Amino acid sequence: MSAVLFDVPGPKARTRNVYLNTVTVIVVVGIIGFILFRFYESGQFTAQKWEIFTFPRVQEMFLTVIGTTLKAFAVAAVGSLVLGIILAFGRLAEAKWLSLPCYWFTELFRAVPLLILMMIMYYGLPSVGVKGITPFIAVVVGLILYNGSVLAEVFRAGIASLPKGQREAGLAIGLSNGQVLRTILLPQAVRAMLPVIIAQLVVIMKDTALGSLITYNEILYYATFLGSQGQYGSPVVPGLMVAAVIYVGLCLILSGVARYTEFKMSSRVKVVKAKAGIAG
Amino acid sequence: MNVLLDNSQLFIDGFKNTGILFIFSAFFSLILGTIVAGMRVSPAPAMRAAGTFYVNSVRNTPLTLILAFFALGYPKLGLPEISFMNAAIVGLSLYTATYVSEAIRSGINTVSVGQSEAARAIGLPFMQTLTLIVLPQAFRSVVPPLFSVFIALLKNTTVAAGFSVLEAGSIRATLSDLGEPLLPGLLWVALIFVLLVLGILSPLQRYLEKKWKVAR
Amino acid sequence: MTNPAHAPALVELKAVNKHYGALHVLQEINLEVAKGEVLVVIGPSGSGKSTLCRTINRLETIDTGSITIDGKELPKEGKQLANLRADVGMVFQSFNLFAHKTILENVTLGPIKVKGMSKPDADKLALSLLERVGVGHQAAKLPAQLSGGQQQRVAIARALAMKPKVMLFDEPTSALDPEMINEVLDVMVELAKEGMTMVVVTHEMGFARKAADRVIFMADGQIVEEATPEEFFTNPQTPRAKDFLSKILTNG
Amino acid sequence: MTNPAHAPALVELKAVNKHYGALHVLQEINLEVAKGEVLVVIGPSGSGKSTLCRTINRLETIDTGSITIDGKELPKEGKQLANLRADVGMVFQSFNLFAHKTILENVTLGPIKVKGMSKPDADKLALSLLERVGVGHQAAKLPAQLSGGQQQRVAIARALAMKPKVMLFDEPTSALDPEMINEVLDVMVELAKEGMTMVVVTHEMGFARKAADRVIFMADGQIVEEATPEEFFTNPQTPRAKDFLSKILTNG
Amino acid sequence: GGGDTAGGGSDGGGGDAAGLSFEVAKDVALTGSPTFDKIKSAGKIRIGVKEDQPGLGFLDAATGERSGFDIEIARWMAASLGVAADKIDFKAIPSANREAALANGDVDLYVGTYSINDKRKKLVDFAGPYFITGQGLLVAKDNTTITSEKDLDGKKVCSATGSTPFQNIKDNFPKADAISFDIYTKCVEALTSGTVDAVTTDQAILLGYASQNPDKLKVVGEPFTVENYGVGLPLGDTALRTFLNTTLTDGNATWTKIFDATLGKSGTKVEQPKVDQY
Ligand SMILES: Nc1ncnc2c1ncn2[C@@H]1O[C@H](COP(=O)(O)OP(=O)(O)OP(=O)(O)O)[C@@H](O)[C@H]1O
Ligand SMILES: Nc1ncnc2c1ncn2[C@@H]1O[C@H](COP(=O)(O)OP(=O)(O)OP(=O)(O)O)[C@@H](O)[C@H]1O
Ligand SMILES: [Mg+2]
Ligand SMILES: [Mg+2]
Repeated sequence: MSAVLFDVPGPKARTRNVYLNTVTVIVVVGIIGFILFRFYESGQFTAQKWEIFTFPRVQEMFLTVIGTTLKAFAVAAVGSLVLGIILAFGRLAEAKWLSLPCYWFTELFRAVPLLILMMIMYYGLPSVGVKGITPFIAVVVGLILYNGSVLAEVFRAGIASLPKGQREAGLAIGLSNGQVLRTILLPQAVRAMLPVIIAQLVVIMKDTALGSLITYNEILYYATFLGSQGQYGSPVVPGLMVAAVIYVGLCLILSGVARYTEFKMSSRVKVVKAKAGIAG
Repeated sequence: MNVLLDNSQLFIDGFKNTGILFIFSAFFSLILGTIVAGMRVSPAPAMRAAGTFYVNSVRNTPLTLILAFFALGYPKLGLPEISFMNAAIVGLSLYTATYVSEAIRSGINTVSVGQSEAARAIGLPFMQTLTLIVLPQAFRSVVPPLFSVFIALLKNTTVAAGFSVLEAGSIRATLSDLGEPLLPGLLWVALIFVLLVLGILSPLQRYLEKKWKVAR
Repeated sequence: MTNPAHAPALVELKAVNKHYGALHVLQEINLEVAKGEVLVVIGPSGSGKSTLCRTINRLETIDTGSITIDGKELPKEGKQLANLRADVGMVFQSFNLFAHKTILENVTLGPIKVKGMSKPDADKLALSLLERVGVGHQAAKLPAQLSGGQQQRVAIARALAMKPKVMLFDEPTSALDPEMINEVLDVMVELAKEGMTMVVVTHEMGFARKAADRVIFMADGQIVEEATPEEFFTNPQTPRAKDFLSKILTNG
Repeated sequence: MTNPAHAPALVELKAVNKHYGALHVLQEINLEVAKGEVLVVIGPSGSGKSTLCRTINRLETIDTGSITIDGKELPKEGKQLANLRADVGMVFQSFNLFAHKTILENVTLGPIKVKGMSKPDADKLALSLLERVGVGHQAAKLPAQLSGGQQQRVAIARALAMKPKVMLFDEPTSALDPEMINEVLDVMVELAKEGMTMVVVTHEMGFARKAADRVIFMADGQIVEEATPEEFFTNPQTPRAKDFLSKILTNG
Repeated sequence: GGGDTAGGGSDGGGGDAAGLSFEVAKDVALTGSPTFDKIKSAGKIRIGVKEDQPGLGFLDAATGERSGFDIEIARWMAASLGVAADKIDFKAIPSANREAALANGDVDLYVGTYSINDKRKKLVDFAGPYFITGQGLLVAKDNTTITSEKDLDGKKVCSATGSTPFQNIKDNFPKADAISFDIYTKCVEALTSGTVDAVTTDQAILLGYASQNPDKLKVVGEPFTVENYGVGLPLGDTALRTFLNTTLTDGNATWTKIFDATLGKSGTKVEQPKVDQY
């Protein structure tokens, strides 16, 4: 990775690295230690503030709100991928009447803050008489419009980054433009862009937390609610800590699953190799 | 139009604070992000690990939560008191710095290995290889993604609305209390963001991108 | 222009012009390729060889003039254009195998999707073609697992699977390691012997001498010279051709 | 191993071994290059030619064995390593000119930053070198504005500007269009005549015949054969060399 | 729209924290009220409440019990309509969504520190008022510098973003430093960690917080505005409004019982306000 920059370290460089390593470890441990110590000093780790997390009802509720977060994530993720592919195809179309609106659509929805988009859905539309906009709908539609536009750009860039020859080779054997796009370009673009797509999925997961600001009852909303529990010492900071751990955990699991898929895809090469070994 | 004109002071104050949040956060995240990027390409494994840990943990945490920590957790650290505006700036900077560092790091990686090998082959030591050859070229491929990061930052400032910074994102709450029509109000907010992004930042990004593409 | 094979023209370019902005890449090109003829196109970099090749299956459009294949004008778009392209095989300098599909899938894709062939039939056809170009036992691998020479031979098989009337080769060996060039040229010589109509952009004199019926030399978008390989290499007529040959013949 | 030039060895590799994971890319390599000698390295793709070349200025480290230049062991790092590298010029297959600097700046960078030469002196030196490789009038352009052949000649000038004791060339012409190969080879032949010590990885027989003192043939990380160019090309000893030569010599 | 209950769906109705029970009316005769017709055919009532305001509308996260003055008022109203306590679906609705929730029919009634004002009267109807309060101040127990709204100069005063009390501070106390969070809980948290000097909103709400944490917090001064809490109902359902107003007017004893069992525990004595049949 950093082979771009560095020579293989010699003995002196190795000594210097040991020194740098030590300093880094001391600084990092120092910072984390200080934060934990101060939280401890200011009573954030008292039994009273953490007692609430021991109640089965609270634990169940955490499972429930993880569920609502995942529900919003799953629907938004699928919706964004679908919208992204449709918009990307639209933008790549030769017909201007199709590609231009798709272009403006993606530009527009990437320019509006997601929170404002959710507010327009949730507060704005009902104020002019649109009925049935639940927080779930506002969160999911907002996420889809925004991330679909972002993913459209990702797919388009992925297709554009493929060697020109791939498209030409497809055309040269008589495939139509649409066939080339579907069977040759898109599968390769998805593969090439998989890390970016995964990063965007993690963004969707994180952005479900914006739902808490428009009263969607997800993890952060519930964690904040627990802060109102005065009889348990108003555990605001502990609530945030628990929420942070859950979010980081969910995002890491998501990245892990995605990496596994990526590995599976690339290990197709190995499977193929093995098969070829038997055949040849 | 009425909502905008009747509440012009509200919109002006809101977007002024959005601007302050944006400019300071952009500045600090650029500095911090560069340092973290440096750590992540450093030859010392612990520095790389620390940089990676920071980026991975912060990038996987919702911004809303990070800002909440700064508004509510920071006062418990016993450090000098800071205003909520500054707390929001710190939170936004820490969050955005992870994206800045990734943009810079991937920019460094776009410079072909051959460039630094050629530099080393004529006898340039590490620092000069970095400063004379790699960074100047990396910079060109860093600027476009960096702009995207800053566009995201501009939009992310709205999240600070929940944390005692009266910026564009909090205009809704005030309008709502004033009994003003909400949809037009929100659409105005959206429109102003669209103008800021599509009217200023994106063209600037395209301009720089083009300028440096030619120079290459 | 003369047509040494005296057979009816399969590919015919008449007064073809093409610009890239101010650059006049193809200037009044007239060219006929007879059925079964092997034409080698030679010339310095940027002279328009690739462009010429690519106009013949309309990967590039032309500004004026006409191009006909088997007497029919090139269709402008849609299904007809796709069908025309299926009739014109093309082999690229950079192989361009579909990176996400196996060797076998690369070859069967066209027959299945374009000709509507059944999968078993397509597999049989593909395997026989892969066998013919000498990579039959690699059918299950992905392109990246093959050497450049093998990839290029697969690309030839892929084009042949469409049963094309004419094959275009754009510098098919110039991206290859030297020791792999001949394995590709051998396949091409074989093809030429079997009577395939071929247009080949190449600097490989060995191939031209062995297989070409005619050589054309291009410079600055024009066909400057046209001759049999023997004539051309031993006795070029124009100064430009002489200069070019002197540059490429002294090495090796 | 014999040293046909019988001069004191400028570059000396003793029992050099290198692995990439399980792959043993360099196996017990012993090699001497005398002052003023021109050594051509030849061999199939993946045989370790580039790796050999790159170990000589420590762009790659070695596992065991020793490499000395002018009698001094290769330094491990730091200033000494940088100085050693300034003494060993290197020319890459892909030119690797600094894309953001002008041709002149590409050449003057080393003399100014490494040797501490003044800018006017460096400019003068650079211009004379650029003149010598035939691109003097391009000094103000950026690399992307030059043809491949011109870029590679600038890369040679850049290496020469450091007044190296030995020059390494790793397939310097294999990324070039055929008509540009000779303009680069001519510069290299010139250099050889002037007595530069050179290690050249190449498949250009013309150059080897004209300029090489000695040819080594590598396969699978070993030096399999070693001879004068005449001996090697007309009468290779090992079956591997014979096979390899038969593959690359029939074309062209 | 409307948020689901943070404390665990809508099963919180069974709990009876304050130990109160209301006589469930039988054979309620109420015609011309579409809301009531809906309640009757569904066999249950949906009531929007707050759940993060101790003493008023509060949900105990550990037990799932709802408690507070507003909650009891809601149960009383339900009982008067013939709906038993276990047939009440409580839904937590934040302030910003109250009008929409009533307009969309997500809830039948809303009982949660809902101030009656002309602006809102255009969007919803109000029964009541059932309680009168006004803007007050919550400060740290050991704070001696702030005793009333006159001491706010240069002080950090926290309230909910965009709320009326917040606007009031900004407009009428320009020398005070107005701070805002999306919810009061965060303001109270900032107060206990000393980041702000005072929290301001309806005194009834502040009393709830003070009673939850009497060692650290206290309410100071007198209310300096007037807020009338009403029961929100869908706009135009005059029959229901009249019915609930009658219940309130006739039920002074019940009202007093509710007050004594909730807000009155702190010792304050307040009279039931007269309903305003506008
Ligand atoms: N898409 C394009 N847009 C603009 N100019 C182009 C384009 N494609 C090719 N050209 C220019 O047209 C000229 C002819 O290109 P072409 O690729 O046909 O040459 P060629 O003879 O095949 O050269 P080579 O041997 O390098 O492949 C060149 O100057 C090239 O730069
Ligand atoms: N950084 C690396 N990591 C792992 N394997 C490598 C690395 N560099 C080279 N190799 C492998 O080492 C072997 C020798 O490579 P090398 O580049 O020296 O061969 P070469 O003789 O120069 O071949 P070519 O003619 O293709 O340039 C090859 O099998 C190559 O794949
Ligand atoms: Mg070409
Ligand atoms: Mg090599």
